[in-house]
Amino acid sequence: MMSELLDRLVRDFGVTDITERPPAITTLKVSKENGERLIRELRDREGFTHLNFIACTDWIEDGIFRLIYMLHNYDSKQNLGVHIDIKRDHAEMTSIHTLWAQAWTYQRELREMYGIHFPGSPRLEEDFCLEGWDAMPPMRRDFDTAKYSAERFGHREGRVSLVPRDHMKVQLYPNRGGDES
Amino acid sequence: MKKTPSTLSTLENAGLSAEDQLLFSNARPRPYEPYPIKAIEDFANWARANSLWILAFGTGCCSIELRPLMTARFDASRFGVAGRPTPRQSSVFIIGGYVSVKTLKRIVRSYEQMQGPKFIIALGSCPANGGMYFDSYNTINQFDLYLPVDLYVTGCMPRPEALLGAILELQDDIKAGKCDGANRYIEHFDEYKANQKKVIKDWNMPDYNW
Amino acid sequence: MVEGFITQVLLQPLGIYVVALGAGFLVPLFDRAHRSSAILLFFLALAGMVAIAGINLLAILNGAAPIQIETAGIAPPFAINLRFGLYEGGFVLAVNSIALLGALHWLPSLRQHASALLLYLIMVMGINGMVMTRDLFNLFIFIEITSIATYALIGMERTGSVLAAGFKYIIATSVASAFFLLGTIFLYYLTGTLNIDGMVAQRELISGPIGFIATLFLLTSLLIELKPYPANGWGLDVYETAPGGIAALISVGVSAGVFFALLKTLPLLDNYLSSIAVVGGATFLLSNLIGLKQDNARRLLGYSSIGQMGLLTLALAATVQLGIEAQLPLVAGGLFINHLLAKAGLFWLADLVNRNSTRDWSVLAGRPGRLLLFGILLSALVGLPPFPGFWAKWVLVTELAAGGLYPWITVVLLGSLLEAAYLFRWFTQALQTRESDTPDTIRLESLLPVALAALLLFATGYGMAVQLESDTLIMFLPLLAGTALWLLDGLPGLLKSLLMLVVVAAGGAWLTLDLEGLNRIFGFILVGGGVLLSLATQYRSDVRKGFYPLLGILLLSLATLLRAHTSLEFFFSWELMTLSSYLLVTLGRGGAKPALTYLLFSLAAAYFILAGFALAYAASGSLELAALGDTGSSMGLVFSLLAAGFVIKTGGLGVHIWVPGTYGEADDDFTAVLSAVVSKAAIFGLLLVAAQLGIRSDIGLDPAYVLGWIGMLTATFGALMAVFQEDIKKLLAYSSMGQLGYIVTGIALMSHLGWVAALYLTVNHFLFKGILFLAVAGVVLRTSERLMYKMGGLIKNMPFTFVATMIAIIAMSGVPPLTGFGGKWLLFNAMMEKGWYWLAALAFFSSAVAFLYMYRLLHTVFLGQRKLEHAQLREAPAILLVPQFLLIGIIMVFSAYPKLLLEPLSSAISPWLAGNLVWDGLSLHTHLGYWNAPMIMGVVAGVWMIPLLFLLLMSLTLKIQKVGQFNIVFAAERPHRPEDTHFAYNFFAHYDRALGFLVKPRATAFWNSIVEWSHTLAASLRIFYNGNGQTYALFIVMYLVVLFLVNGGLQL
Amino acid sequence: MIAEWFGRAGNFSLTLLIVTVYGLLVGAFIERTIAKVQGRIGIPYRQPFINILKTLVKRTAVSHGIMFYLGPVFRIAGGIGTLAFIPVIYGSETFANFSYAGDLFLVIYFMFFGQLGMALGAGESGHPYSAIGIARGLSQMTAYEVPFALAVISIVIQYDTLSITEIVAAQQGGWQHWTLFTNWVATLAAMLAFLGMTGYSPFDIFLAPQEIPIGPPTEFHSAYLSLLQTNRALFGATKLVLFMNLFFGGATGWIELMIKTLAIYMVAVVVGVAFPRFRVDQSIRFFFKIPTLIGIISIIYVQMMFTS
Repeated sequence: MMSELLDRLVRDFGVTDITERPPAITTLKVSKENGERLIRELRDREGFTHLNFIACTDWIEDGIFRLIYMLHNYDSKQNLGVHIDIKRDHAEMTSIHTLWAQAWTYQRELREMYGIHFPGSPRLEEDFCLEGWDAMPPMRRDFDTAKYSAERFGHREGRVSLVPRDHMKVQLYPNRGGDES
Repeated sequence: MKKTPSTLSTLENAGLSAEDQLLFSNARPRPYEPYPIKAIEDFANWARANSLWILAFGTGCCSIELRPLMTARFDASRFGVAGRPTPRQSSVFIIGGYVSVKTLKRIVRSYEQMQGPKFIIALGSCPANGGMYFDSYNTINQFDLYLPVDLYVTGCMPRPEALLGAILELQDDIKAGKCDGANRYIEHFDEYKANQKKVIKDWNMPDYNW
Repeated sequence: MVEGFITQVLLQPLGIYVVALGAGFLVPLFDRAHRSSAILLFFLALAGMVAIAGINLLAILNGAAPIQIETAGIAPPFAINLRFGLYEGGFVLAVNSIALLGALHWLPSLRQHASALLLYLIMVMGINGMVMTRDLFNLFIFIEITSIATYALIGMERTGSVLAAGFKYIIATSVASAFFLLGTIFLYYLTGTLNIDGMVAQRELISGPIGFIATLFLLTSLLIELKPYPANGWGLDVYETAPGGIAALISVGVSAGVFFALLKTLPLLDNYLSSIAVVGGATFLLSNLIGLKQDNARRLLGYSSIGQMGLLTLALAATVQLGIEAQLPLVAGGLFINHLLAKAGLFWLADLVNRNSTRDWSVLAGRPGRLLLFGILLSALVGLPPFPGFWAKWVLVTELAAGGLYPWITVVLLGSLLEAAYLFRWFTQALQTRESDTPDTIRLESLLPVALAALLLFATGYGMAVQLESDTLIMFLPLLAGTALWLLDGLPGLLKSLLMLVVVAAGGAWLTLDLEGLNRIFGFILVGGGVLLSLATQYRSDVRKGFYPLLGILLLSLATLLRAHTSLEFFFSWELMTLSSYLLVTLGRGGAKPALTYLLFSLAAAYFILAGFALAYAASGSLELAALGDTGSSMGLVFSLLAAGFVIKTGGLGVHIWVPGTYGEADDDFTAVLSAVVSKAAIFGLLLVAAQLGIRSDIGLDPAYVLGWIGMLTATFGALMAVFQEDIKKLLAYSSMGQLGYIVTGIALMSHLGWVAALYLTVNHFLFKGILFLAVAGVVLRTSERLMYKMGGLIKNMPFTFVATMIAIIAMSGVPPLTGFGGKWLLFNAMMEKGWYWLAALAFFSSAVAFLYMYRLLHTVFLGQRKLEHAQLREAPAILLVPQFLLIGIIMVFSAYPKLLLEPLSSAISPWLAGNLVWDGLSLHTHLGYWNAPMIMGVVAGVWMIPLLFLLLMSLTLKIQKVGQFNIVFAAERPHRPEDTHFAYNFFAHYDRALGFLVKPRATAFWNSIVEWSHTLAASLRIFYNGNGQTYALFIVMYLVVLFLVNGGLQL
Repeated sequence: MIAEWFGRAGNFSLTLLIVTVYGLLVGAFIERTIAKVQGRIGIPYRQPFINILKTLVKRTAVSHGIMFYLGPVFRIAGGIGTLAFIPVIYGSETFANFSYAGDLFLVIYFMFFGQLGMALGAGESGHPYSAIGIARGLSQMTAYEVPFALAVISIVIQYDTLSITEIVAAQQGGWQHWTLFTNWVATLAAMLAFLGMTGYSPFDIFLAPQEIPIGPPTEFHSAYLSLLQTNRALFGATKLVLFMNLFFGGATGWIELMIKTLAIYMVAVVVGVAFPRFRVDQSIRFFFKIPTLIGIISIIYVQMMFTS
């Protein structure tokens, strides 16, 4: 059943990197151009009527964002993760809010956190979680959160950071100079 | 008592649209004086100390430690502690753990709506120095930059016993007349406000939420 | 010689023929010379005919003997003779006058067709002949002359529909004529004479099969000419298509001739009186029913004409049946004159407006003069005072009751109501301005005949009033004052209103200050209160055309209502009040439609009252109101009828659906008068009836208990419905309905305490509802809104209005120490004393429910969040506030010293219900409890002041900051906009979930279905009118057959 | 005259003081009792007094307008006034208060005085939750008013008077003369209505602390709140006294009064801890079913039993 479907997807959409992940999750990868078409096909023909979530991973080394559309089929209880890679320097993807009305909420979040653009998605530019954010999207890996925090929120004088392991050694075995043996 | 540094008698409320300015008060808060007679002030402080109404606003994960406080094991009601659902009627604000920027805005608003004398207990490490969120892009690291704190309770998280101890200590401080956070806030109002506005970027409320 | 000719011939009734024929002969000759000279001659002739009729009638009225004219100098039966008596004179004068006015109206058309002048003269002469001749065959000839002239006149406009209608007309009248001729022949065979008097003298000869057939033919012929239902399709077509001038003359003139023929042959037809009555009654009722479906103006008038002729026929038959021919001039004459003038006027007006669909009459909207004429004519037709129809219907109904012909009373009143429904629906359509309307092009001078008809209606109405009543001047005083004010309507608004106030105050004082007891108390409320509230009408600066005269009429008619000694006086004032308040409601912004509902319910109420008075007259033989109690066995019925009428007017449950629309859409300041003052007239009526009837015998008791339940259910459901209103005025309207319910229950208690409670509540309701409606008027003025959720926070802008509203609401709610508590306390005590426990429990519930809407009103309008656009509103104008605060002053005085109010109330009631209030100092005691109002006031003031002082003291040490409306704890957020922060819309949603099922609009659905059924019934009754001349002829023949069968033709 | 008035006012002040203090103590007692049931120690007896004191010595306050300011004044005036019109101790001239100014009917209607004034004050605060709370409270009030009215009518028929003093007088001479035993149906109906009147669970939706932060008084604080807190104790005790007078034989001394009112209060408390909260429409429907039916039966019952 599933393999037939996957065969057909390979044939029609050129999907690659099919991976089975228990329990009942299959992921596959598809090009950005075929992405929206594939998802529509899965929803309309193959019974994947439920959108679990849209997520994103920043593969900064590869210069891509990987979008993950997790779909669910109520009949076969199958989950299908559609991976779509988009370029970091041109972070844009077709909006799927026409397929699932709730998708625009995820897309708003992705816009805010990663700066990915979804043309046509409603209320995309509105603040989602951060109010009045004025810096680089914080979930991009090239965003230096510690630096940002130090600049914006300051640093409490006298605060020290300890390595828990070393600290606890000293705490627990003060007589042995922190040597646990 | 120091006078407020600014000579302006009203607030600018620059964050509000012209329409909204009509709807919010733009009065500048004024510090209050203690009762002229010491005995009365002491008596009043005794009453304040023995009737601590906590604003039921759990701002972070340490707020989970507030709940056991009222149960049979700790029973804070012995000491006149009670929860209140509205800041208007509360006198103690317990900052329950880390404070995100977004929450800070609500905390400021609620704090300003409380009627003085009012007290803040900051719970956990995060309000004190950022705690485990010291490098987070959206949690503040030093709460007392933004609002006056009367008492810090450290720990991650502090146990209810610690909180109970803090309450007792707060009571002592109040009785001793040492808790004047509300007045401190007003005296250094412009500094506090500047700090708040530095982190809260969408300032769409009046400068002082009466 | 010439002089002799003039006095001996020309000025004699015969002169009418001479003039008509002479002019008819000369007109074509003159026309050859000059068209204008012919027209001049034509008018001279018509004027001459009017003059001759007038002079001769005057002589007869002055005591001269009826004039018998013998043609050729030979006495009957050998020659034709004419008679000119009182009846003939009246009819001839009326018809000729209408003919003259009609000619004036028709002048533009007459200029086109010279032959029309001739035909017109002949037609009028024919009608004159039909009236005057005493010879049966001659009558036939005149009928034929008239018919042919009519046909020719109809045919002047050579359009297809007119010709078709004319053809049907000639067929129908020919068949009828044939019947007439047959009847005449048989009668001649039996009696050997053609003279009617001769036949009457030998009445006994007209018997047996031939006599039966003879009279049957005669009767059928005459009835057909009167266009009875259903054999009248041909007549309707003529009315619809004929030119207005002609239609008017057919409707009133020709029908009058035929009617007179029926009148004079009636002695021959005395076997058929019942049939005639049935034909008349059925025609009246059914024509008016079918009229409901009609939206063609002329055809509508046709239905009305036919209906009116049916009513006349019924009145004639019934009068003769009852043997009260002496009343004939009043009944038949009154109805006839009324119909004649009003209908002719309406036909002319229809001709001038020249819009077929009644909907298109909206071209009249905003033209007060034309609307006034239109309204006068319609009111006359419906039988509203002071027009002749009113008096005639009064006499007819009372006499029918006296004769025990109760079913006919139902027919007359129901038919009248139906007629009012479609006529005033038409008026309503005329009132509503529409975008698409082009202004009408009626020239002012062309309205002259219509205006003359209207004036004549007033004059004849007054004439009839003089015949029936001694106190006419007082009864007409409101109208006179109204007319005077109307003439000054061009003055600036302020001056007009002051003038009106002066007139009403002076007139009202003169009328009511010498009254005693109950009437005096109501005098204070109705007249004094009315003037006080009318003071506020000055707050509007616009012109308000017609408002002040009508308000003057309304208030003065309330004063005359209080003065009424006889049921006729009472009913006259009552109807005048109904009419004037209806017209005032129509002046409101969206008032036209609700006003129609108001009028129809008011008329229904009035007809119940009329029926009740008629029955009382029948039982006691007296019109005195004081004699209502002498009605013996019919007392229960009289009480029920009258009470039903008054309860409708208070807006009792089930018949309340007029209340919200009327109060909602009337002018804001007038609503105050309507609710606080006018509604009390019904309370007065109810008290009057209860005083006269309810307590004299046990028979009053059962209806009283029912009345008590009606009142309390009204109170409960009124309150419940008020809870769910979004419209501030509708909320108050339902509140009024509910509060009046308590008063009705108080009256129904029929005990001293109950009545004190009722009167106390009445005074209180006047006080607080006056304040509330005036306050609302101020709010609506400033905000231009009526939906409460669109307001909010207005206390900041209108503090005085808020205070007034709050005090009024406390006074309404029954919370001590203000007046409301006294009312509730008295009522509760009275109910417990009487043992009406269930009602008492219901009263508790409804007064608790009332809290809901009272708070809602205060909160959603004055408290909560103010809208941005209302930030700059100013306080209501001072002239609105002054009466409010005067009323508040009265409330305060009565709250602290209710004894001031209760003692006069108690002593006013004592003559009717013995007993008095037990006072112990300032404390009032009843069997159950006690009430010391001054002390309560003192204690409340004390316990209120102490915490206030304490709080003020504490405030000294506090820093109290005045904050903005958005400075609220909003769950750590900020409010977004006042609109979504103000909790106001659907305020009691949860209450709706729990109890909303109780207030589904069942009454509205019921009345809507009544309307729908009537329309369906009307539609099914119309199937006879298929427009086919053959069918119509067949109906006429079948009519004969039916009459034959019904009157026992088979037993011969 | 003036002296007499001052004397009466003085007497009443004494009553007021006793009843208020008693009301506060009862509140603490109930709190402590509940705490004991939950295995806690609970608040000290002085806690209600300290709370009032604390709100009183607050140093800042805001005002939303004149009605907002007057709302608590109306509220406590309603409480004091209601007490003023009730004779508290039977047979005592001193504690008869101003009950000769008006009868039972006056008391029932005067209860609305404070509610109406408070509702206006809360309304002017502009807080939507206040309005929601009031809408709920008023709606519920119309519902419990029905069984209460029926019960009152029933006892008015029974004793043939509206005077509270006379009603109490008729119940003297032993417990078997109490309305509770002579007309238990009416008492039952009234006690069901009482549950609604006290505003305890399950009929506390109009306060609903978690949902609409305590409803009507949500904006009140500082000195305003101290008045409201005082009134809560006072008005609660007043209602208990009224019920005691009408249905439980009144009291001839303060001890008897305290025992009886506490017992009455316990009914509401026991029901309150045992049942969860009703929605408004549910509570309205509830009152219109069984309690109303019982009320109706009580009138039929009393007519059969006491009128010949």
